[in-house]
Amino acid sequence: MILNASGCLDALTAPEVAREFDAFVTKTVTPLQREGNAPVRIAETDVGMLNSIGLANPGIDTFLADVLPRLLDLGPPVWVSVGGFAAAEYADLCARLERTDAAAIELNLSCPNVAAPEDEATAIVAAARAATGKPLFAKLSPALPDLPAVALAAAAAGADGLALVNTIRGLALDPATLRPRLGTAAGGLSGPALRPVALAAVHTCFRATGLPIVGMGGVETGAHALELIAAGASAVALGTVLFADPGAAARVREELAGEARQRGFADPLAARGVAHADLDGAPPGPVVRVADGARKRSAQVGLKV
Amino acid sequence: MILNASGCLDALTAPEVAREFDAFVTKTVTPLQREGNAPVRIAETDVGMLNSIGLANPGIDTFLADVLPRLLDLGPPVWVSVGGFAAAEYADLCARLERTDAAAIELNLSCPNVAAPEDEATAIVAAARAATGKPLFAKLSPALPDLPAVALAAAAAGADGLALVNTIRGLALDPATLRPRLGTAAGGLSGPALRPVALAAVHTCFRATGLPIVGMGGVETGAHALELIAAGASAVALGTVLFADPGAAARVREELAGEARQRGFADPLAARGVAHADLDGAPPGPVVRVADGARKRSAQVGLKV
Amino acid sequence: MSPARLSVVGNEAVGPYALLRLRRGALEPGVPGQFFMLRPPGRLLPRPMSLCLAPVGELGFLVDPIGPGTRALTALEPGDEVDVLGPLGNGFRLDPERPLLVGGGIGVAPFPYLSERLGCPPALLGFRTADHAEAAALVPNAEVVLEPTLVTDALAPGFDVLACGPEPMLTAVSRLAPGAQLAWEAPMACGFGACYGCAVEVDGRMARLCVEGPVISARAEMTTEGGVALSVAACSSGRALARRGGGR
Amino acid sequence: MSPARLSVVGNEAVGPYALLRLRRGALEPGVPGQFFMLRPPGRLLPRPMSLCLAPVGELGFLVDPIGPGTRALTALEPGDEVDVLGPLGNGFRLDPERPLLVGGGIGVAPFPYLSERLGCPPALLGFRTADHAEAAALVPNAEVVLEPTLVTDALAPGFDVLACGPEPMLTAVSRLAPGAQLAWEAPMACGFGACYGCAVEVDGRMARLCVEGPVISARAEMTTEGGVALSVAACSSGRALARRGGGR
Ligand SMILES: Cc1cc2nc3c(=O)[nH]c(=O)nc-3n(C[C@H](O)[C@H](O)[C@H](O)COP(=O)(O)OP(=O)(O)OC[C@H]3O[C@@H](n4cnc5c(N)ncnc54)[C@H](O)[C@@H]3O)c2cc1C
Ligand SMILES: Cc1cc2nc3c(=O)[nH]c(=O)nc-3n(C[C@H](O)[C@H](O)[C@H](O)COP(=O)(O)OP(=O)(O)OC[C@H]3O[C@@H](n4cnc5c(N)ncnc54)[C@H](O)[C@@H]3O)c2cc1C
Ligand SMILES: Cc1cc2nc3c(=O)[nH]c(=O)nc-3n(C[C@H](O)[C@H](O)[C@H](O)COP(=O)(O)O)c2cc1C
Ligand SMILES: Cc1cc2nc3c(=O)[nH]c(=O)nc-3n(C[C@H](O)[C@H](O)[C@H](O)COP(=O)(O)O)c2cc1C
Ligand code: FES
Ligand code: FES
Repeated sequence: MILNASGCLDALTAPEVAREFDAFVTKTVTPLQREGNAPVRIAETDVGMLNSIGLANPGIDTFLADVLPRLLDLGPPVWVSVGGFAAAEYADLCARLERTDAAAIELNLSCPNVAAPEDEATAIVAAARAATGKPLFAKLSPALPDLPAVALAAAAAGADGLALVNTIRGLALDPATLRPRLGTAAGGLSGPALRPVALAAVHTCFRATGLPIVGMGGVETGAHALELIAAGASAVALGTVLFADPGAAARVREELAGEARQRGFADPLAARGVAHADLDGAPPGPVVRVADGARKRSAQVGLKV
Repeated sequence: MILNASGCLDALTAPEVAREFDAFVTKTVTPLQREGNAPVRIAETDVGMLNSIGLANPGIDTFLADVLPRLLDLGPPVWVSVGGFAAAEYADLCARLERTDAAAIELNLSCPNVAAPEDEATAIVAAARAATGKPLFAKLSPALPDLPAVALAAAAAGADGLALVNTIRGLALDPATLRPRLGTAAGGLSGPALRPVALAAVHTCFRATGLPIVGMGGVETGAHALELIAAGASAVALGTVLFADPGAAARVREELAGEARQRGFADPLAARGVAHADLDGAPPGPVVRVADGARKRSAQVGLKV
Repeated sequence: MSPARLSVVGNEAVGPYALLRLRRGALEPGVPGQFFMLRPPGRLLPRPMSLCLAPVGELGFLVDPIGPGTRALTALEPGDEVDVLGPLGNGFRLDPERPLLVGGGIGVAPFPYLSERLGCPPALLGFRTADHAEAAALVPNAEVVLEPTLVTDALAPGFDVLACGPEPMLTAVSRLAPGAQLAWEAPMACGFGACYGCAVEVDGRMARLCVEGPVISARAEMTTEGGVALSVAACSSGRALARRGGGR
Repeated sequence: MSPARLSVVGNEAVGPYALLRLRRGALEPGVPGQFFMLRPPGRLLPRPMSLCLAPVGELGFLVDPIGPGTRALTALEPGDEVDVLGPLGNGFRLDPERPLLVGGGIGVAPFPYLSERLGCPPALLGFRTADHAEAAALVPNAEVVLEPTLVTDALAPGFDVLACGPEPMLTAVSRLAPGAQLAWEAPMACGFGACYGCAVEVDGRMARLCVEGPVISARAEMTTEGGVALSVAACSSGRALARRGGGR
């Protein structure tokens, strides 16, 4: 199953690109409209790209009235990414989405403002869980001192799955002036540099929670996608690669099937978690028991536990 | 001023390499001897290298008896990196170093085991500060939700400077078997992928604390070093690059001088912090006042505030 | 929507610039002022380039090597391949009665194709040096000024101006020729509305230049990065856009 | 201590391997069994390679293209340049009375130079296929066995064995020839003791193979990655080392 990464595709300006995905994830929607950050907002470095878009979005009211209906018309299931600054905001956003045909909700938890990310994750996911019966995916930053603890906290609070990873903080200077290239100075680093980071995050969170995971971070090829699946992902999302290759979904899907076949897997998902199995064939370590609700809701959106 | 990154050079097996540095930083020393992790311990990826050395070191007793005297004989000032699992261990290590000729102590705070890194940093740095009058550098991981807060906590607790950054968690799979290449599965990612991450960390911590910073992360050239200095570093450390080019210290020093000259700076350190200045010539934002003690002790090891 | 892999037919120096000619394949040249995303070998992101020339079977781009991406494009050799997506964005309206092309530096890039489609109208081109001015040879009917003279010093009234160039030039042109069509620039990661990276501030709101531009004929309150607010002609879509400040 | 930039003289296929010949420059060939760090173009880390041949003015390496680094080395062309550091580590002792070279696969790499320095002693070489066995042509006096026959099936007693090959082979050889000198392998980032990446477990302690090896003639309790403990001959330095498990 191949999704786009939140914020890396506008299905309304490029519907033919969006239709190549098994599900389409929206850019993060916040309670109020946000213009985003002042330019410059993007810069390429030798190892990835930086962005400081700043969660530009029309706000939940306009999103529900104008955007979501048109997205739903496109065909693929729509996952709505939501973000806020407090648990109550997330709860409110989820409540507003409850009566829509959104297939799932991704909680963008990647910019926590507090010192105890576990507590923050618990509060937000629990509030969102109380507000919706839809499948809930917690999207986490990999830049946490104890990522699996946060993933476990999200699972315990009722997340049905995880989306890993969001960008990490980076900065680039103009080589001539030595001033930051982005208007905000630092921004989010995505692309190739994230690849090993994403693999580590998926690997450790799969082991810790057993939850279905949407893996992302620097995926450019079917081989990259297969590695995330081997580490524990049930689905893979494409972000930065879409900017260079808007047709990447179809290409990666085909490459992924070939890479899996070549290694003797009946289909790509048969490779899920094999990175945890001993080479001599012993099964992977203790598999965490996933709650029935999470199991059921994940299955709704086609993700197996 | 160019140092080696802790753990990236053994001055005893390569003394001629060590002598090219302005100061030599030891691999992290712990209270007890550590054999390190089971092989495989290193793997190259497309964006950097992973290591899971596991702080292999002879322990403080053997270090003080056998290693440090020979390191001091080499010539350059010796900075000792110390690591432990509790504030009391750091305090003890610092107390043991107090009567030696070590020039400075780097507190490797990069593997905090608790959920509140600010509290942890405060406790460790305060304990170390009470135990030693030597210049104290706090080495931080960039993978913290609020890095400047941790840097500020370290400064408030008595750190004289910062060492930024340590590795971030990454994982690589063998493409054929899809099993982790490192014996420990995940490891620390260093090299090119860290470059934008290190720049962001140095930039934000310089702004937050005003402390002298030893910048590191993916430095391969004089241009990379100059960028770290522009972001706020007073010294630059070389890590992964040494494996491919043990002569990098002399090369980077020369390139750095050239890059600075080319941009009109009298010397490389004249570029310190220029990334914070407006292009129209307005001075950088409010400079934080650095405590007199920190100022004095940093000057001892040649780092200007 | 996948980029086409086009092969390089030629890549020749034009002053400090390079004229990169690609076999067109199945791609349409589009309207002058539209752009293509070209992915330089070894780089993560593609780079926006205005179509410069559209000889039969080819697409020609004039590239100013100012950074890693454009340098990699100027280093391409015949036989090499490059991924190209386009045409993208909104080009110039081709209905002006008394067209005058006004451009500066690499801003002349879209003019050869534009001039051809408009029947070789007069052009007024400004360059930093005589070497840069070699690019003027690609534009028929061109009058060239060199710094310190600016195109705005030589701009006669009474024309329908179509302009492309550095931001300060566009800003000055829009003051003198309020109905001008202006082709702006902004850093772009995708070129098709996906990344929101090319957003510029217009009337206090952010708009994506790749979707609503790059050509705008506007009269709106436009704020540039430097914070200078100015009034330019109202565009067909009722908005105006500013490209990022700094200029090259 | 900086790597020397050496230019490629030739790079020819030898079965599935490539014989990479570099102009020697100021580098010494060192003792057979020592190694050099070669930095493949485009890769971050250098790769350890045993010296295979040392014709006048040249250094020759036999490269098995098993991953990105070795593939990049086999793709080098005459005139290309490559950064080389060495010789590094400890090579074979050259004082055995009845030397026999025992090797398998790419493990034969150090033998041509070793054979030359020892006056062409007999060699027993094992390969997976006849194609791989083409490398045997580089070793004088060689007897070749192909899988399923193993070198240990053909190993006669009474020789001073110098061996290099995959870990299972070395382990088996050390059982049959307790005095053997064995050249082990481990992934290496630096090759000069800086990274502690090449550490292997010996007698319950970790030792750096690049500093204390790669050639060891040992009798000690050695634990391989797989946890198999075995007893091998005591080495001059009184220790034994195991290279990482898996094998290729
Ligand atoms: C619609 C459009 C059409 C264009 N047409 C052409 C063309 O025909 N020929 C041509 O040579 N160039 C054209 N450009 C500009 C070109 O895309 C950039 O110069 C290029 O992307 C820079 O990439 P780089 O890697 O070489 O340099 P970078 O390293 O990306 O940039 C070098 C310096 O230029 C600045 N910069 C980068 N991109 C831009 C930009 N778009 N606007 C202003 N400053 C920027 C950077 O901040 C940096 O300081 C066009 C841009 C747009 C948006
Ligand atoms: C002292 C020494 C001398 C050597 N001499 C030669 C030589 O003369 N010719 C030659 O072809 N090779 C030699 N090797 C092995 C060679 O260095 C590795 O094959 C090479 O580093 C692999 O790099 P790569 O990027 O091609 O593959 P990688 O992607 O690094 O590795 C491909 C696969 O091989 C495994 N691997 C990598 N390095 C090693 C290793 N050192 N031991 C066991 N498995 C490994 C990896 O885990 C992976 O599964 C030597 C190694 C050592 C330590
Ligand atoms: C331009 C851009 C905008 C993004 N916007 C969002 C966003 O609104 N919400 C979110 O959760 N992640 C956002 N992300 C992060 C991506 O969804 C993804 O987690 C990250 O880019 C890693 O994947 P990649 O390396 O494949 O790009 C954005 C990334 C980019 C590059
Ligand atoms: C092999 C290896 C071992 C390291 N060991 C230590 C260590 O013992 N203590 C420490 O503080 N950092 C250690 N580091 C981190 C480096 O000091 C440095 O922070 C990091 O590698 C980033 O710099 P680089 O990208 O230039 O390598 C190690 C890094 C590597 C690659
Ligand atoms: S360049 Fe991506 S939205 Fe315009
Ligand atoms: S390879 Fe680095 S210590 Fe041996």
